[in-house]
Amino acid sequence: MRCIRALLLVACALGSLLVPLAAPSRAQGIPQNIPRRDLLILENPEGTVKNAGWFNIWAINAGSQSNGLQQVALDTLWYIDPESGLDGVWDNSLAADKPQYNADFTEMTVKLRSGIFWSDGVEFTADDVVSTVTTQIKNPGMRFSAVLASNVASVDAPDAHTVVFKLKKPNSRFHANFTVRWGAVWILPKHVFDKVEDPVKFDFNKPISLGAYVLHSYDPDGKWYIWQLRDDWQRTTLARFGKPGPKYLAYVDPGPPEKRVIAQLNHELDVIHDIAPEGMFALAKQSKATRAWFKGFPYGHPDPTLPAVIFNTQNESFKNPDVRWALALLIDIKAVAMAAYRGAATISAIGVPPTGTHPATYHGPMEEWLKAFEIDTGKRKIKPYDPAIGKQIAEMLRPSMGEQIPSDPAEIARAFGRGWWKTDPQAAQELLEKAGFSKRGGTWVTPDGKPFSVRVMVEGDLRPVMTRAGTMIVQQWKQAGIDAKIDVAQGTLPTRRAAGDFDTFIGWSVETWGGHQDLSYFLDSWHSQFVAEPGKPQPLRNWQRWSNPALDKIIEEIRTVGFDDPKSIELGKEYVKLAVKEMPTIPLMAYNVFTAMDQTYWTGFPTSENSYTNPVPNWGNSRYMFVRLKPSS
Amino acid sequence: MSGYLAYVGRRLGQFLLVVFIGVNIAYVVTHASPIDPVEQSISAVTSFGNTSPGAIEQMRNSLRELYGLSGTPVEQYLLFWKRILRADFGPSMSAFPTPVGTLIGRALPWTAGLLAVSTIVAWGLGNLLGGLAGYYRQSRGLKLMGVIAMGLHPIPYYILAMLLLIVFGFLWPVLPISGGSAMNLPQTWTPEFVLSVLQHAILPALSLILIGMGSWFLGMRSLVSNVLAEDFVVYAELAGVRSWRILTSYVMRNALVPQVTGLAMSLGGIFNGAVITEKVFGYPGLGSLLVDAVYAGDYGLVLGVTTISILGVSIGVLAIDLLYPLLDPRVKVS
Amino acid sequence: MAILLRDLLRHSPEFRIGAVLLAFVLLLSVLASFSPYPPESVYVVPPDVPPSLTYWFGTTSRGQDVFWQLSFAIRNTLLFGCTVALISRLFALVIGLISGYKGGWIDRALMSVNDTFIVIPLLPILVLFYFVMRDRISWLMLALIMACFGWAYDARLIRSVVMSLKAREFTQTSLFSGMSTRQILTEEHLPYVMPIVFSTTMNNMVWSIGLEVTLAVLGFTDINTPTIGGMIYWANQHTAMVAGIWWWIAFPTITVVMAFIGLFLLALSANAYIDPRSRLWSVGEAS
Amino acid sequence: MRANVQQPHAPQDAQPILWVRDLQAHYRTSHFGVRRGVKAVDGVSFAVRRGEIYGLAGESSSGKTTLIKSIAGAIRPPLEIVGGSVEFAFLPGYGGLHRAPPVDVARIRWRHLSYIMQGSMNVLNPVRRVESAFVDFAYPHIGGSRKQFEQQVVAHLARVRLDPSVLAAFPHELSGGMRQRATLALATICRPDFIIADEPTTALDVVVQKEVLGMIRSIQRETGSSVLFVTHDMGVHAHITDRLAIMYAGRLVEEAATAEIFRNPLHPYTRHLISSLPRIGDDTPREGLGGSPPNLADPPPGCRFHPRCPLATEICKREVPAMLEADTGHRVACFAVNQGARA
Repeated sequence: MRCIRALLLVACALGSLLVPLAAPSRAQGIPQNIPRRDLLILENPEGTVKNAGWFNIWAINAGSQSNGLQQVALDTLWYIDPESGLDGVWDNSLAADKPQYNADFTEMTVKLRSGIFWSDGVEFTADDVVSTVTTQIKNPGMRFSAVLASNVASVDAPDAHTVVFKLKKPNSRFHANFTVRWGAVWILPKHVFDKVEDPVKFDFNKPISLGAYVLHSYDPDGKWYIWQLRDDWQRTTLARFGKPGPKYLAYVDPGPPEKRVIAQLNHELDVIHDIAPEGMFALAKQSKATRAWFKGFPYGHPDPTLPAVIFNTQNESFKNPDVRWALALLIDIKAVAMAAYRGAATISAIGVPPTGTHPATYHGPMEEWLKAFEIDTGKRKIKPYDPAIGKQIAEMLRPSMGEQIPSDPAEIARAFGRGWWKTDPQAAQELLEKAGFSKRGGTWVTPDGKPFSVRVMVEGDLRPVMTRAGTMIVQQWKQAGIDAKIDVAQGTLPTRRAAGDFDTFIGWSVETWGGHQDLSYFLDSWHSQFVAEPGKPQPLRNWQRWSNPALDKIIEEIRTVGFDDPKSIELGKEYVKLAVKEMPTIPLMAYNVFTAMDQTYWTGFPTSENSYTNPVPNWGNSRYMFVRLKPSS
Repeated sequence: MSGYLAYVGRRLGQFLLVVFIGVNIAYVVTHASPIDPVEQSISAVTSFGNTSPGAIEQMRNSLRELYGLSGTPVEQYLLFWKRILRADFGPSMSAFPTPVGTLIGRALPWTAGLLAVSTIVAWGLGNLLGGLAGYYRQSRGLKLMGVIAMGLHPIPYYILAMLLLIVFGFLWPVLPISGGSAMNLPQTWTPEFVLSVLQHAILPALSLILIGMGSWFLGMRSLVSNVLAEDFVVYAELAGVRSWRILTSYVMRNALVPQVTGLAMSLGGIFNGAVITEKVFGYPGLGSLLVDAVYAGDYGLVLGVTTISILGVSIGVLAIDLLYPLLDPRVKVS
Repeated sequence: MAILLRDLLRHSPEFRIGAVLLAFVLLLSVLASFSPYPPESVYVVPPDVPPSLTYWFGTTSRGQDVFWQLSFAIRNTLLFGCTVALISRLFALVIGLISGYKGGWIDRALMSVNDTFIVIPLLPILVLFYFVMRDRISWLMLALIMACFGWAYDARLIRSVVMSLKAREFTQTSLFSGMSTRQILTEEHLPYVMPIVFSTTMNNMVWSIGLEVTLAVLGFTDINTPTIGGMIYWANQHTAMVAGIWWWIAFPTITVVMAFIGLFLLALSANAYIDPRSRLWSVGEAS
Repeated sequence: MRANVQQPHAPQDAQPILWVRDLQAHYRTSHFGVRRGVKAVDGVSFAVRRGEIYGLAGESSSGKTTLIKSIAGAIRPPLEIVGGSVEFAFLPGYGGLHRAPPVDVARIRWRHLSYIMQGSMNVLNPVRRVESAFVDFAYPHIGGSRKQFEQQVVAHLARVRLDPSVLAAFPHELSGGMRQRATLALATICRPDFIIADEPTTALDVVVQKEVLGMIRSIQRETGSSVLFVTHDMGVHAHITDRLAIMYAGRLVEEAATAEIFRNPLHPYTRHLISSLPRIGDDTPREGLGGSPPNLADPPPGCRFHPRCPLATEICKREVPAMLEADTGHRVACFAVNQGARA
């Protein structure tokens, strides 16, 4: 009797909680009042945007970039596609043509398209480009201020559709600043910013678009942004490729990986930016409609980014290339690929990502050289390259993955990579001994008698795959008698990376255009002129702080040849050979991004068979995807 | 009465002291952080884009200037207090130039709403059921409740939240699993919006209540069994006072005194936010704001949130001390 | 002692269930010493195998045997929780008793310190501490920090109980009969305070282990040492919940719940045995 | 001393209001394997008449408290009524409160049967004002408007010489005497037919004790209630009770008008109790009683007093003496006395 009363009470309390349930609440994860068939929902990997109402992308780090702003609302002169592109890799966007340099690369002339309009009806002209440069130079607190100020002596618009940049010093790659690889210097609306007192403190809300979409609405709490196709979309650069399919785009924060999977299974998230390999497998298994870059294993899109073991070469232990080589030879890349990506990795032995056009330009042609490459262990000469490792990974996976694993050698090379360094503990031992290290009671000791300890810094759950690779490598080094330890830096990684406060870390100092063979995108920053003193902050991207006179020579030569000059490929190969000999970083594999696309509402996503662009939705380049998307019938 | 006033005065002094020390510790600790906000900003800007290394140093300097990090430590400390006393936390660095106050102002109502309601409901339900369970010891239903409370209590919150999410968002998808209200619904006080907010709050609140109820339940149950043996309870029973009356006015009223203390502190503590709830349910709030700020090395924002939290908890503690003599008249104030 | 245990075992069903649960958990944690695999090694067994006769609790996506991982994890986690609870209980008891009994400026001074510990938000401090200590942070160190922050709340609770005890007649009687403060506190007040200490110990352990899991979920954990939080961290990294590797999450959770229910029942029956008042109840329930 | 003994106030022939017949109340514990049965009340029979103050005396742990708990129906495990019956005139037919329907019990509590508890310190809810106790305890029985009730309470408090301001006070703010008078007022405000008073004056100092006793007496006279007055203090019994029963180790050993008991104690135990009362001008050393009260878990066979009894014979060790009337209204359970009486 009493017990019944008590239970009744509980029931009432719980019942009152659940009253709002009475309302039908299916499909809560999608925007209200917008027909689903007109809407594409994409993940913005920035997560929740703190400063949701801030659209001034030209201020440093004030608001979101990839909430749709850079993908669909802004535009700039050129795009280079990391894949093959809709109409070739190079796309003249706001520019009518490729950049025209003078002979000594001190002047760049740009011809602009006409008939392109801002979403408020104002025509885009050369003045906008000039203003983009001058406004930022004037305000040091703006994002591209420093880079423009250090390059541009003056910028003029001789007519409404021509811009002439006069450069402070020769720079054959100046146009790269206005060329989208993920992002670039976006063109700002002069007619808006001219009226603003302090452009650093201006929120640009509501934003005026130059791209095909305008802001429809956004969450003041920063969890979603909805963009709407412009009525005058034909007056934008994207119109050359046809009408974009989705009338509305929603860039949302779908939460932790589990929720992303659930959201896609509920068909409430069309494009997942990235998830753990296991999440991808689960999606592939549970949803017929889900498609990734590769139809089957290894699914993920290889970004033109090269995760590697990056040494702090200013650290006494890692100054000697023999030590770096020894550590490389202790790695079993197959186990690392398994641990990091469950095998769904595209390995690379050389310092160029195995993605886009690079395998054809570098990996393939250089394979013979790699096979012949020898290192001197002090006792003997060995040929460390094993061309069969990619194939071995494929074979390893075949029993469990079956049909999904390609059997065509070319396909295998494309999906899993070619060769890598054969694990060779003997050679590693000889190399370490050559470098003056010695083994005492099963553990290695440095030449000055201290235990050889290597900390491997990883970012933790911010980059799960890197963390997993790092723990595997630590295990392998430990087994060889090195005092290796994982060091989870979490959010401190950028600070520590810049400060050189690490032994080694798993990350990347190599990023390329992907669709274009030119390596200066990252290589220019490897010049010794930028290497900081120990203890001083290192500017990007030479985190290994490696300097080498031969490298400087290569870089200086690249600076003098044109962007499309075939000679730059030869110079690129020179760099690859030098980096193989010196091993300043141990290249591991491509950064495979598991972008999962749900074809329930939309089809025509970019895939490896139809590789017209990068599907990874935070890339500025992903805008090309929208013109190819068609509603599913 | 003047004794009580003197007590209030002394207690207020102690309150101010605690807040002052607390804020100072928070200041020192956040500034001891090895994360450099300038470096984090630069990394955020340049991690994808194409920036030449030569420009970084210049960017670094202008950011240092912009973020107000160029002064000496003493100047910065004084500036901090000058601002705090005007209830201004300065600009956030990771969302420059948006004021910290604006960011907190956005997140606070969500956090306060969700956590206050679920804390109070968990407290009320937990105590009521715990009280019943302590009083009606033979009831099978309440014994079962005890077992459930014991079992729910130690489940790691994250797991419970995820389970709820999978059950109500996937296996039986009847409840929204993300956000504070439906997408594309203007945040104005329309019935539609209010309903949406309530719907979105169900799962996060339920998870917090299920986890939170356990300790109140178990605490109350044991407190009640202590009180039951007291003479005044036996006497009231002999006097034929109705058992409901005995349970509420005699047993619970006495057992509640320490529980009220706990409630006040829990309510003060809600300003810390609930990071995991916010993370799992994508609920807006202070918790993720705080963790993001720590990541970004955004001292201003960290200090803003911690100061609010310090104030919240201190007020909770102060309230207990001032109310305690009223709750338990036996306690002398002096 | 042996007789006491025998009596408890024979006649208190709570104690029996609690003892069985806890014995299982303890056995599991003791087994850690006999694990065939070192705790941090990965890919030592085939990954993602569901529970079977070979792998009782299945294997993780990292190629670890869940059973052996769990045995390390539960050992470390229990040690962690006990350490935090023990140290913080000591602080809480001493400060709560003295502050509540003595009153006056001692109370005010102690409560100022106490309140400062209460008001400082713990999570950012732990995160920043993690950033400073990096990989030198061990579970013992984390336990010490958390113990430093885990006592204040309960010290206040104990203080309030002592304050109302102080107003009761028996305190006055003891005072007049010439007992010293220490005697009054330990002989007269402590018995009343002990049940609170017991129940706060449970809460404190739940709190500290919960916080360890929270830190792990946020990624601030020593991923080299397996703990319950560490297991959940790695399971998360491999999206085990949606990938269908439920055993990676379920067994650690069940074990934690078992450990706590076990502890709880033991404390309950021990309390009943010690406290003569609750004797009457236990009989009432039996009849 | 004997002059102190009050003359019986109630008419000798008044109808009983309470019959206790062969009441057996045992504590049965089974605590962690140790089974124990304590025969705290073992076959007690007596009756209380209307309008009289019936005293119950005995050492501590003689079973007095258990007896009145059983009578008051405050039966919680491990206490169990094993046999016998308790019958109130105002609740006939059930044989004890513990057997009556809860609704009926609730109806008679405080209206017909009230209780003054031992140790006034903790009998009032410490966190509520005294007034609330009156409201909770008495208002449901008295009814009427709240205002009338308040007036009635104030008037009643005046009888125990308490200022109405105590109503607004918390229990801990009152002195021991005030608190006891407040509980006295609380127990008597409904003019109950029967009041159980369990050591109501024990914790008070002598002056206050006397005052309170006086009040109990005067209120009892005014309301015509019956009182079951329990204390170990023979002096108090002499002062207030009309009839007196002596309890030893769970059984009654003697019962008579109070004056009769003091004048002519028959049972050796009663004699011992009375002889150990202090007397003015008497310096003769008290002869002590050897031994100590028996363990009720394992009481001696036969007469429970026999191990300590100076008159014990063989029969005392084997058989239980019955309560027999030795004189009109004077019952005693002792082989030696009863034989003598018969002889």
